[in-house]
Amino acid sequence: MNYRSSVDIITEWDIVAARQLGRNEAKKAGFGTVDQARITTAISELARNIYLYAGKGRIEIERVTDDGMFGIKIVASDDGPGIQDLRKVMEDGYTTSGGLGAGMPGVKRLMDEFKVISEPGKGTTITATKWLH
Amino acid sequence: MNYRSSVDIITEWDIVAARQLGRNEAKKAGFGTVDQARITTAISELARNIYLYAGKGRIEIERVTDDGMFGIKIVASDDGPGIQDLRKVMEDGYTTSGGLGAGMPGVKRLMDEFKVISEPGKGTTITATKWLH
Amino acid sequence: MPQEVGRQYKEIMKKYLESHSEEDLYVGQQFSRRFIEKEIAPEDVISIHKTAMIELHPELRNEVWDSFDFLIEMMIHYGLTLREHQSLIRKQEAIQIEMDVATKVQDTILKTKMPIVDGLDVGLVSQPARQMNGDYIYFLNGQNESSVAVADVIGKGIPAALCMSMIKYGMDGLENDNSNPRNVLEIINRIVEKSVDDSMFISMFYGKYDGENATFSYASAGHEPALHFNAKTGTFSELDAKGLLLGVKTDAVYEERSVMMQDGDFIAMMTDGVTETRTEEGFIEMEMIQEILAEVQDEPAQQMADHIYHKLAGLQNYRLSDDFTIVIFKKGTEKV
Amino acid sequence: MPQEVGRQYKEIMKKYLESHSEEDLYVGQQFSRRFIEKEIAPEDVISIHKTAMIELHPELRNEVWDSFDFLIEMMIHYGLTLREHQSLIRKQEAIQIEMDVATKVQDTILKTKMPIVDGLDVGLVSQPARQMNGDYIYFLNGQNESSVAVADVIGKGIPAALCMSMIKYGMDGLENDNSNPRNVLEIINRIVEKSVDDSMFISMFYGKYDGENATFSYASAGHEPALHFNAKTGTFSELDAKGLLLGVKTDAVYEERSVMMQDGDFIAMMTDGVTETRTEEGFIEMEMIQEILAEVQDEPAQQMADHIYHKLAGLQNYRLSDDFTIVIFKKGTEKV
Ligand SMILES: [Mn+2]
Ligand SMILES: [Mn+2]
Ligand SMILES: [Mn+2]
Ligand SMILES: [Mn+2]
Repeated sequence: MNYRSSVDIITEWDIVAARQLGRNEAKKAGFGTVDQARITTAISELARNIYLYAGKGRIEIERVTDDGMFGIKIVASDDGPGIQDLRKVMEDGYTTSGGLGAGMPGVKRLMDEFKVISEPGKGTTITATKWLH
Repeated sequence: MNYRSSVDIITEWDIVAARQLGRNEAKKAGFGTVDQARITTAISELARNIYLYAGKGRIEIERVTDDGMFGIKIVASDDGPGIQDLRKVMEDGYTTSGGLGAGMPGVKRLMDEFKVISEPGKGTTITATKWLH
Repeated sequence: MPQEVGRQYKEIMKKYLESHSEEDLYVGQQFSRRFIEKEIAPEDVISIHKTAMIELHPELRNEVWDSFDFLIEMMIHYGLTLREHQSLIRKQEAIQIEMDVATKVQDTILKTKMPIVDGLDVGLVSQPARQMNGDYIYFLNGQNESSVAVADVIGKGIPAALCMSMIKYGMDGLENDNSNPRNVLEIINRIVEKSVDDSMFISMFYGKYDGENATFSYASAGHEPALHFNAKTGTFSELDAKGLLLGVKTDAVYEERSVMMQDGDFIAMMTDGVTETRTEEGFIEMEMIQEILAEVQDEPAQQMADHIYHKLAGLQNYRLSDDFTIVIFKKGTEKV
Repeated sequence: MPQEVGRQYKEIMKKYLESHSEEDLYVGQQFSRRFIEKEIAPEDVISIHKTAMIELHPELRNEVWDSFDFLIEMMIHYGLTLREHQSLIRKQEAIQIEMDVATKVQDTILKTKMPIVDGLDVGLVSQPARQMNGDYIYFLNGQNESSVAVADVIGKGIPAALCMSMIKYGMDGLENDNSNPRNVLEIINRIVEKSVDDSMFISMFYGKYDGENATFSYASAGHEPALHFNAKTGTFSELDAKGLLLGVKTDAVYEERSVMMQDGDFIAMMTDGVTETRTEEGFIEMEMIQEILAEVQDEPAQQMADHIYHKLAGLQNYRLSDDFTIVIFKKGTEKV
């Protein structure tokens, strides 16, 4: 049975709440200060994207185990416009200068695993996991 | 009349002596901690290149003024083999992974002005200046 | 460094040191991102941090201030790498612009004219998977006959583009008496072998429809077989012929075969981007392509090509893993 | 993060905090460079620093430790940018490899054969300023006649390379009866205008030597004039003809002129990389080129071309600012 908790993202303050939840969970899970900051930053980016581009959505945080490994999984979901050109959004350089902030490649680098499911008009679900080494 | 002092580069310890001289001069000239560190690093790179690739040479440090501006000039000279392909040495990425360390583009970025004169077989003279802003 | 930046940094950190709130960290991090945009180096951040601490806690021991100086020294090379990054990004953007121009030039250079031959209906779809198309189609039109080369350049990007322009001009230079499929492949093979480096190969199918006697003759340089649909029996047969990829061996020889076309018959030539359509369940079967084509056997050739493209691209959510090209030659039911 | 790294960091910093010596900073900075090679992020460096300080000075106030946590948060985006940099460098390397292949392909595609005509001695030097040559030479050999196209593509890199392959295949396709200079330029102009985007132009000089009557006829598409050396009088005259750059206007017309060649005469055709040689004193004068050529008027054409290249490239320390191309047609003193 996995522990799971979530924050709805509606206002900018919810970004802070999601960060706080993520940092607490990361700390409880045993991550060091730097990894806590990385996980929190990843959540921050995902929540900000929801706030800026989808209007509203949700950040869920789960503890996960796999084959003896222990980690934290972030699920960011929204019913927003979806990502038009996924290939472009995943490109380096494309997002850092623009509005998407550190953007998807950044979140991918901060975490160990990363997956996007997006359909134009139907919203986006991003899953990212970090393992305790 | 310009104040001028120099260090001959023969052993690795001379790199440290050149750094020390550069840092002192930069401090006396009124540069802040970060710029002192940048000037020192530029000297360090130039001295290291002399030590590693020319065998021996000299670092001179001058105080300079120009049109009301005040600054510090580094002159690194050697009678070594010279630079075969100057264009390549000035390219980003080329030097950072190899033996030349931060290399020429790094020194250029640490300082405000930068000039190389090099002839294969006849040695190299590099001049780099940083202005007090 | 504007003093204002230092003042704001101090205020944010002061609040954080008092309250330890996540909000301050969020604000601080958003602030740090603006630092990067303004090309403030990491060693500058340490210096700003040190100054703020001196103002907030002047009572701290000297070791703290000295340790920050040490840290500044450690960060100088990080700062350099960052500035190198910014210059590399600008370089990358310049290359992108060049590639865009090259694509446009290539498109104009490589454009080919669809044939108009009595009694032959032609359809074509060619969709690149990425920016530059590595599949290449060339039509050659004679009196009462029409030929097409369907090629797939193995290798990508700029070298592949140069390679295709070479094929195009090679074809342009063909004399009329050399236009039989086996001759064409032999000539183009020699050109490619001479000009191209060993890592680049080209597969090509060359088909020629002769309106006089309704015969389709063809040769293949290691290319996907074509499909011949027999309207009378409602069955498909594969058209394949022996031959090495272009560019492997100077004196390669190519088998030439031919087939008669009846009214309503069609021949579909394609690249492996069509036959190797990959769905979540794996590669599709050749039978599937046949079924899709059979569904629209009575449509004009262009509609048939469009139909199979949308069917197969749809299976991959329109995210092609390889360039997709299909050419359909269909013998009209009415002799014009 | 291996603990060993933290231990070493602590030792170096400890020494520095005790002695404040430059040596420790030097050692520390060399150490920090290895951090970057090992892809240790700047936020990791702050964390290593904090840990070292805790071990060295556990008595320090909590504000110090909290301030490091704040600093770690500020460094996260710096760390990200750095990792992006490393991936960009790998991408750049892949592009470089592609460019190398493209250059090789281009060299093979564009190679042209020096003419062998009785009584005509030909010399050629063509040196690129950067990786890809934007000057282009094409020889066309008929019976007892020999032609050369000397072109300069305005525009660089990949689009220019595609452009040259287009000229080459355009020339290959010329019919014999169209090989007069003005016809050649008109045909190539139409090809270029059709295929090329408005930002790309080509200047071209086309010269044809007819061995039958020792006549050199020529036309120019906005190109540098050629030089004709009259051996009898020992003087030079410029060969120029009216005509627009290629690719400007579909129906451009080109003036054709001709000149008789006597034994010992030579004609030098070149690109602006020769005439616009820039030294520290500014551009050289046309007279200088004439003087250099006159010095070696009795040498074979190839030696003449080599000589002027070494003279002019030497003036620039062999760092060419533009592609350098010269072709010399020299009428032999002995009729073979
Ligand atoms: Mn391909
Ligand atoms: Mn393919
Ligand atoms: Mn040019
Ligand atoms: Mn030029």
